[in-house]
Amino acid sequence: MTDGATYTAQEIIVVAGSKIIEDKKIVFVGTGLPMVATLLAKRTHAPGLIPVFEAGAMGPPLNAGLPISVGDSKTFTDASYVKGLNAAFEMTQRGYADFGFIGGAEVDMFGNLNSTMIGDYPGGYQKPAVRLPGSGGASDMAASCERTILIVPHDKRKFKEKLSYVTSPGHLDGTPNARYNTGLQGKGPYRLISTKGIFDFEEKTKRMRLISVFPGETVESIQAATGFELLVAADVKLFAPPTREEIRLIREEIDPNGVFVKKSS
Amino acid sequence: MTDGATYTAQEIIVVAGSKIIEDKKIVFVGTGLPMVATLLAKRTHAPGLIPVFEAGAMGPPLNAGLPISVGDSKTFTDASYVKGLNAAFEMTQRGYADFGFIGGAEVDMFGNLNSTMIGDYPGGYQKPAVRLPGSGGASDMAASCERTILIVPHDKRKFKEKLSYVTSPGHLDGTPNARYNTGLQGKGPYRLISTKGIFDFEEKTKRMRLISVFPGETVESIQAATGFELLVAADVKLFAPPTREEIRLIREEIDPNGVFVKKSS
Amino acid sequence: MVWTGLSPDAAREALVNKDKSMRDKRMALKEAVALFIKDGDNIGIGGFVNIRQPVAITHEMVRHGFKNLTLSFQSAGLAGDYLAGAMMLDESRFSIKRIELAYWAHESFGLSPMFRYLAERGKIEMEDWSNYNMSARFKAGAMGLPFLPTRSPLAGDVPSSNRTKIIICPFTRRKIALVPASNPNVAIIHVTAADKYGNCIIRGTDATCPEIAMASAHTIVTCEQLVDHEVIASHPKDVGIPFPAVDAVIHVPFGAYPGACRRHYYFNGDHIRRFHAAAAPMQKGGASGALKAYYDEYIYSIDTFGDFIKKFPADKLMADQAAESYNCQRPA
Amino acid sequence: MVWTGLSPDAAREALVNKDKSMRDKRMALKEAVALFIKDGDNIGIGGFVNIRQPVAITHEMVRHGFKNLTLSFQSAGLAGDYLAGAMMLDESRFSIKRIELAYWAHESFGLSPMFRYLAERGKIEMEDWSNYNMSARFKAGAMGLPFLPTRSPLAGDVPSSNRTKIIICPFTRRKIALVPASNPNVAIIHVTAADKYGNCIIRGTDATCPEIAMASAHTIVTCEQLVDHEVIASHPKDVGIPFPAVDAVIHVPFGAYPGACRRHYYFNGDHIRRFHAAAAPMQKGGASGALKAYYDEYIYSIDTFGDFIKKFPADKLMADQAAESYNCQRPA
Repeated sequence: MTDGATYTAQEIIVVAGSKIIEDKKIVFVGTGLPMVATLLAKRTHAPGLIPVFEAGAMGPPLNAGLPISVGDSKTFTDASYVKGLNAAFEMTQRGYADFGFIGGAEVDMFGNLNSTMIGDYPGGYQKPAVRLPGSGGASDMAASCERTILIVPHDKRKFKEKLSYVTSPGHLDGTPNARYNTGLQGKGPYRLISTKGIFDFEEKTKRMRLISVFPGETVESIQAATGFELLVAADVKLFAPPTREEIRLIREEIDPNGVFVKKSS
Repeated sequence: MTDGATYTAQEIIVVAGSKIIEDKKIVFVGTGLPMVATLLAKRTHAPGLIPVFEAGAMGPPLNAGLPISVGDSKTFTDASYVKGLNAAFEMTQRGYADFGFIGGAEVDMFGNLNSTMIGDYPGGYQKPAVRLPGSGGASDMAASCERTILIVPHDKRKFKEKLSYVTSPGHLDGTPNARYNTGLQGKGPYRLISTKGIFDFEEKTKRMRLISVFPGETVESIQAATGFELLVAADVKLFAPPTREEIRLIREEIDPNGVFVKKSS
Repeated sequence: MVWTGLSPDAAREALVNKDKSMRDKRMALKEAVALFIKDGDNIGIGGFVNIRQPVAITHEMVRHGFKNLTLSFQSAGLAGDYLAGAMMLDESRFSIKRIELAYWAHESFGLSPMFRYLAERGKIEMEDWSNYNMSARFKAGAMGLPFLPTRSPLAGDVPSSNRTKIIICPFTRRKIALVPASNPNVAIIHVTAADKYGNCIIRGTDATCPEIAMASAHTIVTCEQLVDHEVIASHPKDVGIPFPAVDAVIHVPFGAYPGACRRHYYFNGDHIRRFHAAAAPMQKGGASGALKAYYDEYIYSIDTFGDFIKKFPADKLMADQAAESYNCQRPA
Repeated sequence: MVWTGLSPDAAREALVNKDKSMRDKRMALKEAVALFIKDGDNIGIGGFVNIRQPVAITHEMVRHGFKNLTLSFQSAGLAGDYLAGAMMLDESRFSIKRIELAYWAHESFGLSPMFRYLAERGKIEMEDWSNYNMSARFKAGAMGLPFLPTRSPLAGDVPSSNRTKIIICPFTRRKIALVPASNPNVAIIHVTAADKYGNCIIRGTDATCPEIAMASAHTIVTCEQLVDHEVIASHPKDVGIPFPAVDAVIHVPFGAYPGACRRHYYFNGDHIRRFHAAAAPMQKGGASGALKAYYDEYIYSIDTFGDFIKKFPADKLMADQAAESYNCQRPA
């Protein structure tokens, strides 16, 4: 590692996520690691980033620290605008969210996400093997943010050929204009960050494509942990490991209590 | 007159209007004489009346005096709820307005009102003989308040067989369930107050029916001033003239500057 | 099945016939729950995840006992958990027939063992929507409309899990979704402040509380602060829910606890975890003892929500207040 | 013709590509009008009748000169009058092609002679809607939707005067109206207070200003008070229009005068009547002299709206402020 920091899989996700966000853009922030990545971006290269949370806050400076919910009191203090859920989603539908930052339990090669159930849909819908929380706002963000950044821990059982249930639409079946033709807005999944690397979605096929490999992984090790065939960019990059300063910010300033970024023990 | 008050045609409209409103009901108040009638009702038999104005105020006590606009600052002070036009009309559409108090330039026997244009519709729509202000909120109130009270100065050219233009739907063509069948809500026109008397709309035909005659008028004089055949209730009443106290309230307390109730000179 | 609460026509009729006058609506929580909620009702739940959830009202509902409820909400945490836990313990005393939801879990506090228990055993009908779908459904109900159009999620499996209708927009010729209004029988809402008539001020997120209250046939409101009407009317633009939408007003400090309420208290995460720990054994197929003990101690053996709050040490309550006063600094 | 401003797809595209960052948007009114308004644009007009109309912006538009504008509003008074009066004087310098409206008059101050002049001579295309229709159209635009359903007016001649589509609701099987979104090219709005980024506080009625601002491709805001961001951010729930919806912020005290602005000034009825009296001869078929004299004195011969306000005696301005402070009593 460049300057010798040790870090966890969650920490490198946070660092990668923060780097993908651009400064001065409006970012619709989902719960969990996206919040940590957003704070890290705001404190490093993107001080002009404008966070939006689905419970209704727009543009809070987040000076009171890391929210533990997207409706947390910390998201409202000194915000520029505070309404409720309808207003947040209406703004997104209108085109105000440049980026949406969402997670899921399963992902397929077109960036569709499942956060509803594990089991057989529709046959087993009313008695799923595992019942997950449900869409929340994820499917709305996936439908209407201009570009989405997905976060899914890398695991063969999570990177699947076919999802149990499609909660949040990505590039759908990958056919040209698939999103537009179903009435969706926005360009859909832009990047996916896993615990092993960073992916984009190839222009023509809309298939997931490895563009950056985290330290310790290879194209082969990542394909081996993926339940479908990955595309691989011609110039796959080695992602630079987090710096000591990034790790310090995460551990000491942003999430000192390990609310979302678990302490390695 | 019972206690010897002299009064104008506008003043008896105001007194009649105030008496039709029931206490503790929500009244959607249109601009002009309805405002004066509402204030008179609130200061006499209906202190618990709840006024709503289309610009967005609900339930103001109106202690700062007569508003001269339905968006007047006086409607917001000490109100229970203040938003904008959408909220006021959404509440009405939902069923919150027990009464709506509206005016028009022309009326037909089914209580449809015109406040848009005099001329030939649709042929002359883009170049009307006389261009009136347009619907404003009147057609919305007519469509969605539970019951409406109409105010139209009595004149053969205003009480017409056929309107130039139907701005605010009343009982439409009077056929059974006409309002329901076009998608409207509410029971439609409940009373009409003119400068000559008070009318209801007969249950079966939905036609305008004289129920109360103002002092100095007769069934015949009113029919003579009406451009269609009136129904007449079996027990037409003689409307008691305004009392001195009612006239004093209007002239000295409610509209001392003659904003809506012109001073007789 | 199109309407699981009131149909739009029935919702209008109920409101037209309701006494909407400005009158004193204060009553005991026990009385409000008994008066306005019936078996089989569709209950609209206010708040968002564990923020300003109507926890006190759900405790009282559990003590009263109801059967075959439908619960409607966008994202719920504790309110759903308290009702579902009662069903886990004794379905003959308390039962949920159906849920219309976008999300039921606890963000950083994890999944809901109660939801998993009921769902994975097929004990409740589920209808999945998105947060915007449910919010728009309440909003349609509040606006007196039978539906609202939405552009999300439109694709994937959410629309086929529910009553969304996808049509061709007659103006753009593109596909658009129509979601049917939700007009619950009863809204249960906790707010920051209210007057005795039911005018409510909400600090922080409105969540979808105004929409749920305006959409429902009846609304029960608990409030952290009960203030004079004059105090509220001096800032009428702060009013989020107007009095004619409200049927009962009950002053219940800490009424969303152990969840959070802006300007008053932050989450008591320890107690949320303790409650979940009591339900976890049953979710994993084990015994009901821990959950029963929790309900006996915190709900069944006591009479009011005030008694529940008294079970917390004063210094813990003060610490949660202090945490919130750091989030949201303002002199008293 | 379906879309007279931006289509929903074009409105989204414009917003996606716009710089939405939090930056200083203060500029001169002259600069804002020249930068954001073009000939042929659809202009969304804020306020309601003579309350908080963007009078200063219309004066500057008249000085600049524009052709073939479409004006969209629910109920307008002075803003429409000032633009229409300029067209009455010289159509080659200023012209309105089309209006989409619910009401154009002055309540207790009577009809608009300017509107009658243009309408009765067939000089403008008219599309009549109701106040709720126009409000819902802006709201649809603000929500990113191509239409909203409404239940009014549904019958009578208003729906056939415009682009309303009446469909059978797929849920209730009853008729319901769909009104197409309005996404104007430019919103012109006067607010009570704003910060330099464009976060706006509106006292009294919001009218449909938030909806128009959120629906439009660009928004020009004038404000009675320009305040520090920290002052506004300390009460974020008071913000009616958030900064990304705003492109230009101009501090213009009395910017809605001789109309009214809550907490600042009440109507100057004398001046409204004087302005109308200047237009009345032309409406009745007479000469343009009085109207020309009015425009020369109050608009064309001066450079800024501040010069217009300076034409009123200080004691009259103070009297109109005092009248408003009686309507809305509060210590400074």
